[in-house]
Amino acid sequence: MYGHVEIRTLFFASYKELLGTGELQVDLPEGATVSDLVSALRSRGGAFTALPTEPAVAVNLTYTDPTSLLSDGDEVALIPPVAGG
Amino acid sequence: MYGHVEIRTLFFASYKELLGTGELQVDLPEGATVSDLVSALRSRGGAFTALPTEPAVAVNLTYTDPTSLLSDGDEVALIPPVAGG
Amino acid sequence: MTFTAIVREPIDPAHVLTLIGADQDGASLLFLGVVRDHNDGRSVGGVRYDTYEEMAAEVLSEIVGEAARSAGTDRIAAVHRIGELEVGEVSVAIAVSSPHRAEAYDASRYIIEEIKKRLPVWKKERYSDGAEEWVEGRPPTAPNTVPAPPAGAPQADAPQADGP
Amino acid sequence: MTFTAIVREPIDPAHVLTLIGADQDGASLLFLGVVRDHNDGRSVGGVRYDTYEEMAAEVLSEIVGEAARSAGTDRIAAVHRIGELEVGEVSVAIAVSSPHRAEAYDASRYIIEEIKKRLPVWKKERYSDGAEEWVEGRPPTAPNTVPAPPAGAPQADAPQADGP
Repeated sequence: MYGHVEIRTLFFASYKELLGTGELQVDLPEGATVSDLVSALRSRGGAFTALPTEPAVAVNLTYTDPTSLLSDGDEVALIPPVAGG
Repeated sequence: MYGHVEIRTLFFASYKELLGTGELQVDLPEGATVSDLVSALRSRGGAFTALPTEPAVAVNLTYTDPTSLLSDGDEVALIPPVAGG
Repeated sequence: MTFTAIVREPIDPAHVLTLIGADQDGASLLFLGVVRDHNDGRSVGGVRYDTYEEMAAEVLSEIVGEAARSAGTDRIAAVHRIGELEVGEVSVAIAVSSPHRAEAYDASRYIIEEIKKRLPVWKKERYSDGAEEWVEGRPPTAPNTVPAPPAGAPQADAPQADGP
Repeated sequence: MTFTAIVREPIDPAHVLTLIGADQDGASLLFLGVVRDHNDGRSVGGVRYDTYEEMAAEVLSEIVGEAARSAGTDRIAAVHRIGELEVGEVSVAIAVSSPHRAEAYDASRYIIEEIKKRLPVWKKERYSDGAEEWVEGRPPTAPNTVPAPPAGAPQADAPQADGP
Protein backbone atom coordinates (compact mmCIF):
# COMPACT_ATOMS: atom_id res chain seq x y z
CA MET A 1 0.00 0.00 0.00
CA TYR A 2 3.02 2.30 0.13
CA GLY A 3 2.42 5.51 -1.79
CA HIS A 4 -1.35 5.21 -1.67
CA VAL A 5 -4.16 6.08 0.72
CA GLU A 6 -7.47 4.29 0.71
CA ILE A 7 -10.42 6.53 1.59
CA ARG A 8 -13.86 5.39 2.66
CA THR A 9 -16.07 7.98 0.99
CA LEU A 10 -19.66 8.51 2.14
CA PHE A 11 -22.57 10.19 0.37
CA PHE A 12 -25.81 11.34 1.95
CA ALA A 13 -29.25 12.59 1.01
CA SER A 14 -29.27 14.31 -2.41
CA TYR A 15 -25.67 13.24 -3.13
CA LYS A 16 -26.52 9.64 -2.37
CA GLU A 17 -29.56 9.80 -4.65
CA LEU A 18 -27.52 11.52 -7.36
CA LEU A 19 -24.80 8.87 -7.36
CA GLY A 20 -26.99 5.88 -6.59
CA THR A 21 -24.65 4.83 -3.80
CA GLY A 22 -23.91 5.87 -0.25
CA GLU A 23 -20.31 4.66 -0.09
CA LEU A 24 -17.23 4.23 -2.26
CA GLN A 25 -13.68 3.14 -1.53
CA VAL A 26 -11.33 5.54 -3.31
CA ASP A 27 -7.60 5.04 -3.85
CA LEU A 28 -5.48 8.16 -3.99
CA PRO A 29 -1.77 8.87 -4.09
CA GLU A 30 -0.16 9.65 -0.76
CA GLY A 31 -0.29 13.38 -0.10
CA ALA A 32 -3.77 13.72 -1.56
CA THR A 33 -6.02 16.37 -0.06
CA VAL A 34 -9.77 16.59 0.42
CA SER A 35 -9.85 18.68 -2.71
CA ASP A 36 -8.00 15.97 -4.66
CA LEU A 37 -10.59 13.42 -3.54
CA VAL A 38 -13.41 15.60 -4.83
CA SER A 39 -11.59 16.06 -8.16
CA ALA A 40 -11.03 12.33 -8.43
CA LEU A 41 -14.71 11.70 -7.83
CA ARG A 42 -15.86 14.31 -10.36
CA SER A 43 -13.47 12.95 -12.97
CA ARG A 44 -15.32 9.65 -12.92
CA GLY A 45 -17.85 11.31 -15.22
CA GLY A 46 -21.57 10.74 -15.41
CA ALA A 47 -23.52 11.73 -12.33
CA PHE A 48 -20.25 12.41 -10.50
CA THR A 49 -19.74 15.56 -12.56
CA ALA A 50 -22.85 17.00 -10.88
CA LEU A 51 -21.09 17.04 -7.51
CA PRO A 52 -20.11 20.54 -6.40
CA THR A 53 -16.45 21.45 -6.95
CA GLU A 54 -16.20 22.46 -3.29
CA PRO A 55 -18.72 20.49 -1.28
CA ALA A 56 -18.66 20.63 2.50
CA VAL A 57 -16.60 17.70 3.70
CA ALA A 58 -16.16 15.94 7.01
CA VAL A 59 -13.08 13.83 7.68
CA ASN A 60 -13.53 11.35 10.49
CA LEU A 61 -16.73 13.08 11.68
CA THR A 62 -15.33 16.63 11.69
CA TYR A 63 -15.88 19.40 9.13
CA THR A 64 -12.59 19.85 7.34
CA ASP A 65 -10.89 22.24 4.97
CA PRO A 66 -10.42 21.33 1.25
CA THR A 67 -6.65 21.61 1.71
CA SER A 68 -6.49 19.00 4.49
CA LEU A 69 -4.26 16.02 3.82
CA LEU A 70 -5.92 12.62 3.80
CA SER A 71 -4.57 9.59 5.61
CA ASP A 72 -5.02 5.97 4.79
CA GLY A 73 -8.27 4.68 6.26
CA ASP A 74 -9.91 8.09 6.64
CA GLU A 75 -13.68 8.23 6.49
CA VAL A 76 -14.63 11.17 4.31
CA ALA A 77 -18.21 12.34 3.96
CA LEU A 78 -19.51 14.78 1.38
CA ILE A 79 -22.10 16.85 3.23
CA PRO A 80 -24.97 18.42 1.25
CA PRO A 81 -26.46 21.64 2.59
CA VAL A 82 -27.98 20.69 5.97
CA ALA A 83 -31.65 21.01 6.90
CA GLY A 84 -32.13 19.71 10.40
CA GLY A 85 -34.29 21.11 13.17
CA MET B 1 -75.44 59.80 49.48
CA TYR B 2 -75.36 63.00 47.39
CA GLY B 3 -72.00 64.71 47.66
CA HIS B 4 -70.18 61.56 48.72
CA VAL B 5 -68.59 58.56 47.05
CA GLU B 6 -68.18 55.25 48.79
CA ILE B 7 -65.04 53.37 47.80
CA ARG B 8 -64.32 49.71 48.36
CA THR B 9 -60.61 49.75 49.12
CA LEU B 10 -58.51 46.58 48.87
CA PHE B 11 -55.10 45.77 50.33
CA PHE B 12 -52.84 42.90 49.35
CA ALA B 13 -49.69 41.14 50.45
CA SER B 14 -47.40 43.41 52.51
CA TYR B 15 -50.04 46.19 52.65
CA LYS B 16 -52.61 43.75 53.95
CA GLU B 17 -50.21 42.52 56.62
CA LEU B 18 -49.23 46.07 57.51
CA LEU B 19 -52.83 47.19 58.03
CA GLY B 20 -54.17 43.93 59.41
CA THR B 21 -57.04 44.03 56.94
CA GLY B 22 -57.62 43.33 53.26
CA GLU B 23 -60.59 45.62 52.74
CA LEU B 24 -62.04 48.92 53.94
CA GLN B 25 -65.06 50.96 52.89
CA VAL B 26 -63.96 54.59 52.60
CA ASP B 27 -66.29 57.59 52.29
CA LEU B 28 -64.94 60.56 50.35
CA PRO B 29 -66.41 63.82 49.08
CA GLU B 30 -67.58 63.81 45.49
CA GLY B 31 -64.76 64.83 43.20
CA ALA B 32 -62.16 62.91 45.19
CA THR B 33 -59.24 61.44 43.28
CA VAL B 34 -57.11 58.34 43.78
CA SER B 35 -54.57 60.59 45.44
CA ASP B 36 -57.21 61.92 47.86
CA LEU B 37 -58.09 58.37 48.83
CA VAL B 38 -54.47 57.60 49.62
CA SER B 39 -54.19 60.80 51.70
CA ALA B 40 -57.37 59.92 53.56
CA LEU B 41 -56.01 56.47 54.34
CA ARG B 42 -52.63 57.77 55.53
CA SER B 43 -54.32 60.38 57.72
CA ARG B 44 -55.92 57.59 59.74
CA GLY B 45 -52.60 57.37 61.55
CA GLY B 46 -50.96 54.29 63.03
CA ALA B 47 -49.92 51.65 60.48
CA PHE B 48 -51.67 53.62 57.73
CA THR B 49 -48.93 56.25 57.82
CA ALA B 50 -46.54 53.56 56.60
CA LEU B 51 -48.36 53.34 53.25
CA PRO B 52 -46.45 54.97 50.40
CA THR B 53 -47.60 58.45 49.44
CA GLU B 54 -47.95 57.31 45.84
CA PRO B 55 -48.63 53.59 45.77
CA ALA B 56 -49.58 51.89 42.52
CA VAL B 57 -53.36 51.81 42.36
CA ALA B 58 -55.89 49.91 40.31
CA VAL B 59 -59.43 51.20 39.93
CA ASN B 60 -61.92 48.55 38.88
CA LEU B 61 -59.10 46.14 37.91
CA THR B 62 -57.08 48.62 35.84
CA TYR B 63 -53.89 50.46 36.80
CA THR B 64 -54.86 54.08 37.21
CA ASP B 65 -53.28 57.49 37.59
CA PRO B 66 -53.25 59.25 41.00
CA THR B 67 -55.22 62.14 39.47
CA SER B 68 -58.13 59.93 38.36
CA LEU B 69 -61.53 60.85 39.73
CA LEU B 70 -63.29 58.23 41.81
CA SER B 71 -66.92 57.28 41.39
CA ASP B 72 -69.33 55.90 43.93
CA GLY B 73 -68.93 52.12 44.18
CA ASP B 74 -65.45 51.99 42.69
CA GLU B 75 -63.21 49.14 43.76
CA VAL B 76 -59.76 50.55 44.42
CA ALA B 77 -56.77 48.33 45.14
CA LEU B 78 -53.43 49.48 46.48
CA ILE B 79 -50.86 47.36 44.64
CA PRO B 80 -47.50 46.65 46.32
CA PRO B 81 -44.50 46.09 44.06
CA VAL B 82 -45.33 42.93 42.11
CA ALA B 83 -43.32 39.70 42.17
CA GLY B 84 -45.04 37.14 39.98
CA GLY B 85 -43.51 34.70 37.58
CA MET C 1 -57.68 30.58 20.77
CA THR C 2 -55.50 31.85 23.57
CA PHE C 3 -55.90 30.42 27.07
CA THR C 4 -55.05 32.10 30.37
CA ALA C 5 -55.73 31.09 33.95
CA ILE C 6 -54.82 31.81 37.55
CA VAL C 7 -54.92 28.45 39.33
CA ARG C 8 -54.45 27.01 42.80
CA GLU C 9 -53.76 23.41 41.77
CA PRO C 10 -50.37 22.15 40.57
CA ILE C 11 -49.62 22.98 36.93
CA ASP C 12 -49.12 20.01 34.60
CA PRO C 13 -46.66 21.14 31.89
CA ALA C 14 -47.65 18.35 29.52
CA HIS C 15 -51.27 19.44 29.76
CA VAL C 16 -50.37 23.07 29.03
CA LEU C 17 -48.56 21.88 25.90
CA THR C 18 -51.77 20.24 24.67
CA LEU C 19 -53.47 23.66 24.68
CA ILE C 20 -51.33 24.93 21.80
CA GLY C 21 -50.09 23.61 18.47
CA ALA C 22 -51.72 23.61 15.07
CA ASP C 23 -50.90 21.96 11.75
CA GLN C 24 -49.35 25.16 10.44
CA ASP C 25 -46.99 25.48 13.41
CA GLY C 26 -43.36 24.40 13.13
CA ALA C 27 -42.27 25.52 16.58
CA SER C 28 -43.60 25.15 20.10
CA LEU C 29 -42.02 26.69 23.16
CA LEU C 30 -42.85 25.95 26.78
CA PHE C 31 -41.49 28.17 29.53
CA LEU C 32 -41.76 27.03 33.14
CA GLY C 33 -41.04 29.22 36.13
CA VAL C 34 -40.01 26.97 38.99
CA VAL C 35 -39.55 27.62 42.71
CA ARG C 36 -35.83 27.48 43.32
CA ASP C 37 -33.99 26.64 46.50
CA HIS C 38 -32.24 29.97 46.93
CA ASN C 39 -32.72 33.68 46.42
CA ASP C 40 -30.31 36.50 47.16
CA GLY C 41 -28.00 34.08 48.90
CA ARG C 42 -30.66 32.70 51.26
CA SER C 43 -31.83 29.12 51.31
CA VAL C 44 -35.51 28.93 50.34
CA GLY C 45 -37.79 26.14 51.56
CA GLY C 46 -40.94 27.21 49.76
CA VAL C 47 -43.01 30.20 48.72
CA ARG C 48 -46.53 31.52 48.94
CA TYR C 49 -48.00 33.48 46.06
CA ASP C 50 -50.84 35.90 46.78
CA THR C 51 -52.83 37.64 44.10
CA TYR C 52 -55.61 40.06 43.36
CA GLU C 53 -57.29 37.36 41.44
CA GLU C 54 -59.88 39.18 39.33
CA MET C 55 -57.33 41.74 38.24
CA ALA C 56 -54.59 39.17 37.64
CA ALA C 57 -56.94 37.27 35.33
CA GLU C 58 -57.56 40.48 33.36
CA VAL C 59 -53.92 41.51 33.20
CA LEU C 60 -52.70 38.06 32.17
CA SER C 61 -55.27 38.02 29.40
CA GLU C 62 -54.17 41.48 28.23
CA ILE C 63 -50.51 40.47 28.18
CA VAL C 64 -51.22 37.34 26.18
CA GLY C 65 -53.42 39.31 23.80
CA GLU C 66 -50.59 41.76 23.15
CA ALA C 67 -48.13 38.92 22.51
CA ALA C 68 -50.61 37.21 20.20
CA ARG C 69 -51.16 40.30 18.08
CA SER C 70 -47.46 41.02 17.89
CA ALA C 71 -46.33 37.47 17.11
CA GLY C 72 -49.16 36.66 14.73
CA THR C 73 -50.21 33.51 16.55
CA ASP C 74 -53.17 32.85 18.81
CA ARG C 75 -51.82 29.48 19.96
CA ILE C 76 -50.75 30.73 23.36
CA ALA C 77 -51.49 29.43 26.84
CA ALA C 78 -50.34 31.10 30.06
CA VAL C 79 -51.11 29.81 33.55
CA HIS C 80 -49.95 31.26 36.88
CA ARG C 81 -50.31 29.31 40.08
CA ILE C 82 -50.96 30.90 43.47
CA GLY C 83 -50.93 29.55 47.02
CA GLU C 84 -48.24 27.50 48.74
CA LEU C 85 -45.52 26.01 46.52
CA GLU C 86 -42.56 23.83 47.38
CA VAL C 87 -39.11 23.99 45.78
CA GLY C 88 -39.26 22.44 42.33
CA GLU C 89 -42.95 23.20 41.77
CA VAL C 90 -44.06 25.15 38.71
CA SER C 91 -45.33 28.68 39.43
CA VAL C 92 -45.95 29.75 35.85
CA ALA C 93 -46.23 27.99 32.50
CA ILE C 94 -46.24 29.75 29.14
CA ALA C 95 -46.74 27.78 25.94
CA VAL C 96 -46.61 29.30 22.47
CA SER C 97 -46.67 27.73 19.04
CA SER C 98 -46.18 29.46 15.70
CA PRO C 99 -45.21 28.64 12.13
CA HIS C 100 -41.61 29.81 12.68
CA ARG C 101 -39.52 29.72 15.82
CA ALA C 102 -38.59 33.41 16.10
CA GLU C 103 -42.17 34.42 16.88
CA ALA C 104 -42.55 31.71 19.51
CA TYR C 105 -39.37 32.81 21.32
CA ASP C 106 -40.35 36.48 21.12
CA ALA C 107 -43.88 35.95 22.39
CA SER C 108 -42.76 33.64 25.20
CA ARG C 109 -40.17 36.10 26.43
CA TYR C 110 -42.53 39.05 26.13
CA ILE C 111 -45.15 37.32 28.26
CA ILE C 112 -42.83 36.36 31.11
CA GLU C 113 -41.22 39.81 31.19
CA GLU C 114 -44.61 41.53 31.28
CA ILE C 115 -45.87 39.16 33.97
CA LYS C 116 -42.98 40.27 36.12
CA LYS C 117 -43.76 43.92 35.43
CA ARG C 118 -47.50 44.01 35.78
CA LEU C 119 -49.23 40.91 37.06
CA PRO C 120 -50.69 41.64 40.51
CA VAL C 121 -49.04 38.67 42.20
CA TRP C 122 -46.84 38.75 45.30
CA LYS C 123 -44.41 36.21 46.61
CA LYS C 124 -43.53 35.45 50.22
CA GLU C 125 -40.46 33.29 50.66
CA ARG C 126 -40.07 30.84 53.50
CA TYR C 127 -36.40 30.37 54.44
CA SER C 128 -34.82 27.31 55.92
CA ASP C 129 -34.37 29.14 59.25
CA GLY C 130 -38.15 29.50 59.49
CA ALA C 131 -38.25 33.23 58.69
CA GLU C 132 -40.63 34.49 56.02
CA GLU C 133 -40.37 37.59 53.89
CA TRP C 134 -42.18 39.27 51.02
CA VAL C 135 -39.93 39.32 48.01
CA GLU C 136 -39.12 42.86 47.06
CA GLY C 137 -40.91 43.25 43.77
CA ARG C 138 -41.10 46.05 41.26
CA PRO C 139 -43.53 48.93 41.16
CA PRO C 140 -46.07 47.77 38.60
CA THR C 141 -46.05 49.54 35.26
CA ALA C 142 -48.91 52.01 35.00
CA PRO C 143 -51.06 51.68 31.87
CA ASN C 144 -49.92 54.93 30.27
CA THR C 145 -46.33 53.79 30.49
CA VAL C 146 -46.88 50.24 29.31
CA PRO C 147 -44.52 49.83 26.37
CA ALA C 148 -46.10 48.77 23.12
CA PRO C 149 -45.58 45.10 22.35
CA PRO C 150 -42.70 44.43 19.97
CA ALA C 151 -43.76 45.67 16.57
CA GLY C 152 -42.97 44.15 13.21
CA ALA C 153 -44.79 40.85 13.14
CA PRO C 154 -48.08 40.54 11.33
CA GLN C 155 -51.14 41.43 13.33
CA ALA C 156 -53.15 38.44 14.32
CA ASP C 157 -56.79 38.08 15.04
CA ALA C 158 -56.46 36.84 18.58
CA PRO C 159 -59.75 36.11 20.26
CA GLN C 160 -59.54 35.72 24.01
CA ALA C 161 -60.81 32.58 25.58
CA ASP C 162 -59.82 32.81 29.15
CA GLY C 163 -60.20 29.70 31.15
CA PRO C 164 -61.49 29.31 34.66
CA MET D 1 -25.11 16.28 32.97
CA THR D 2 -26.13 17.19 29.47
CA PHE D 3 -28.00 14.66 27.35
CA THR D 4 -28.05 14.40 23.56
CA ALA D 5 -29.43 11.78 21.21
CA ILE D 6 -30.32 11.07 17.62
CA VAL D 7 -33.40 8.85 17.75
CA ARG D 8 -35.72 7.00 15.42
CA GLU D 9 -38.68 6.64 17.80
CA PRO D 10 -41.20 9.40 18.49
CA ILE D 11 -39.98 12.05 20.94
CA ASP D 12 -41.97 12.39 24.16
CA PRO D 13 -41.69 16.06 25.22
CA ALA D 14 -42.72 15.32 28.81
CA HIS D 15 -39.93 12.79 29.07
CA VAL D 16 -37.36 15.23 27.71
CA LEU D 17 -38.44 17.69 30.42
CA THR D 18 -37.66 15.10 33.07
CA LEU D 19 -34.01 15.08 31.90
CA ILE D 20 -33.43 18.62 33.14
CA GLY D 21 -34.23 20.68 36.22
CA ALA D 22 -32.43 20.99 39.51
CA ASP D 23 -33.29 22.58 42.83
CA GLN D 24 -31.26 25.66 42.02
CA ASP D 25 -33.10 26.23 38.72
CA GLY D 26 -35.87 28.81 38.51
CA ALA D 27 -36.53 28.49 34.78
CA SER D 28 -37.03 25.61 32.36
CA LEU D 29 -37.52 26.01 28.66
CA LEU D 30 -38.62 23.35 26.19
CA PHE D 31 -38.36 23.99 22.46
CA LEU D 32 -40.08 21.63 20.06
CA GLY D 33 -39.56 21.62 16.32
CA VAL D 34 -42.67 20.20 14.72
CA VAL D 35 -43.41 19.04 11.17
CA ARG D 36 -45.74 21.64 9.71
CA ASP D 37 -48.28 21.24 6.96
CA HIS D 38 -46.73 23.70 4.54
CA ASN D 39 -43.40 25.03 3.33
CA ASP D 40 -42.70 27.66 0.71
CA GLY D 41 -46.37 27.70 -0.19
CA ARG D 42 -46.62 23.94 -0.81
CA SER D 43 -48.81 21.61 1.16
CA VAL D 44 -46.66 19.10 3.07
CA GLY D 45 -47.95 15.66 4.00
CA GLY D 46 -44.87 14.45 5.84
CA VAL D 47 -41.10 14.46 5.86
CA ARG D 48 -38.16 12.11 6.00
CA TYR D 49 -35.03 13.06 7.88
CA ASP D 50 -31.75 11.42 6.88
CA THR D 51 -28.56 11.78 8.84
CA TYR D 52 -24.90 10.90 9.05
CA GLU D 53 -25.60 9.44 12.41
CA GLU D 54 -22.17 9.08 14.01
CA MET D 55 -21.27 12.63 13.03
CA ALA D 56 -24.65 14.07 14.00
CA ALA D 57 -24.25 12.58 17.46
CA GLU D 58 -20.84 14.27 17.77
CA VAL D 59 -21.98 17.63 16.42
CA LEU D 60 -25.11 17.74 18.59
CA SER D 61 -23.02 16.99 21.62
CA GLU D 62 -20.54 19.76 20.68
CA ILE D 63 -23.32 22.30 20.21
CA VAL D 64 -24.88 21.45 23.56
CA GLY D 65 -21.47 21.62 25.22
CA GLU D 66 -20.92 25.11 23.83
CA ALA D 67 -24.33 26.25 25.06
CA ALA D 68 -23.72 24.71 28.48
CA ARG D 69 -20.40 26.49 28.92
CA SER D 70 -21.82 29.79 27.76
CA ALA D 71 -25.01 29.66 29.82
CA GLY D 72 -23.41 28.20 32.90
CA THR D 73 -25.82 25.29 33.17
CA ASP D 74 -25.36 21.61 32.40
CA ARG D 75 -29.07 20.87 32.66
CA ILE D 76 -29.59 20.60 28.92
CA ALA D 77 -31.13 17.85 26.82
CA ALA D 78 -31.32 17.88 23.02
CA VAL D 79 -32.86 15.13 20.92
CA HIS D 80 -33.24 15.02 17.14
CA ARG D 81 -35.45 12.46 15.48
CA ILE D 82 -34.75 10.97 12.08
CA GLY D 83 -36.78 8.77 9.75
CA GLU D 84 -40.36 9.26 8.54
CA LEU D 85 -42.44 11.89 10.35
CA GLU D 86 -46.02 12.99 9.87
CA VAL D 87 -47.35 16.52 10.19
CA GLY D 88 -47.56 17.45 13.87
CA GLU D 89 -44.78 15.10 14.97
CA VAL D 90 -41.80 16.43 16.90
CA SER D 91 -38.51 16.47 14.97
CA VAL D 92 -36.36 18.09 17.62
CA ALA D 93 -36.69 18.77 21.36
CA ILE D 94 -34.38 21.03 23.33
CA ALA D 95 -34.81 21.39 27.08
CA VAL D 96 -32.75 23.73 29.24
CA SER D 97 -33.02 24.70 32.87
CA SER D 98 -31.02 27.35 34.70
CA PRO D 99 -31.26 29.48 37.84
CA HIS D 100 -32.48 32.50 35.86
CA ARG D 101 -34.55 32.63 32.69
CA ALA D 102 -32.23 34.67 30.46
CA GLU D 103 -29.66 31.87 30.29
CA ALA D 104 -32.31 29.27 29.47
CA TYR D 105 -33.69 31.34 26.59
CA ASP D 106 -30.20 32.11 25.26
CA ALA D 107 -29.01 28.50 25.41
CA SER D 108 -32.19 27.16 23.84
CA ARG D 109 -32.01 29.59 20.95
CA TYR D 110 -28.29 29.01 20.43
CA ILE D 111 -28.80 25.26 20.18
CA ILE D 112 -31.59 25.37 17.61
CA GLU D 113 -29.76 27.95 15.48
CA GLU D 114 -26.56 25.89 15.51
CA ILE D 115 -28.47 22.69 14.72
CA LYS D 116 -29.75 24.40 11.61
CA LYS D 117 -26.26 25.54 10.68
CA ARG D 118 -24.21 22.43 11.34
CA LEU D 119 -26.07 19.25 12.21
CA PRO D 120 -25.62 16.74 9.36
CA VAL D 121 -29.31 16.08 8.91
CA TRP D 122 -31.29 16.38 5.70
CA LYS D 123 -35.00 16.69 5.14
CA LYS D 124 -37.06 15.38 2.25
CA GLU D 125 -40.58 16.72 2.06
CA ARG D 126 -43.50 14.74 0.76
CA TYR D 127 -46.14 16.98 -0.79
CA SER D 128 -49.84 16.35 -1.01
CA ASP D 129 -49.55 15.82 -4.78
CA GLY D 130 -47.23 12.87 -4.14
CA ALA D 131 -44.02 14.62 -5.20
CA GLU D 132 -40.98 14.49 -2.93
CA GLU D 133 -38.08 16.93 -2.69
CA TRP D 134 -35.00 17.50 -0.60
CA VAL D 135 -35.40 20.75 1.29
CA GLU D 136 -32.79 23.21 0.16
CA GLY D 137 -30.62 23.53 3.23
CA ARG D 138 -27.61 25.64 4.03
CA PRO D 139 -23.96 24.87 3.40
CA PRO D 140 -22.81 23.64 6.79
CA THR D 141 -20.52 25.94 8.72
CA ALA D 142 -16.94 24.73 8.51
CA PRO D 143 -15.15 24.42 11.84
CA ASN D 144 -12.77 27.31 11.27
CA THR D 145 -15.69 29.61 10.62
CA VAL D 146 -17.90 28.38 13.43
CA PRO D 147 -18.63 31.48 15.47
CA ALA D 148 -17.51 31.17 19.06
CA PRO D 149 -20.41 30.63 21.40
CA PRO D 150 -21.47 33.78 23.16
CA ALA D 151 -18.97 34.47 25.90
CA GLY D 152 -20.58 34.83 29.28
CA ALA D 153 -23.07 37.50 28.35
CA PRO D 154 -26.49 36.67 26.97
CA GLN D 155 -26.15 35.92 23.31
CA ALA D 156 -28.20 37.67 20.72
CA ASP D 157 -28.16 35.52 17.65
CA ALA D 158 -29.86 36.83 14.56
CA PRO D 159 -33.22 35.14 14.19
CA GLN D 160 -33.29 32.95 11.11
CA ALA D 161 -36.24 33.04 8.84
CA ASP D 162 -36.04 29.42 7.75
CA GLY D 163 -37.85 26.49 9.25
CA PRO D 164 -39.23 26.15 12.75
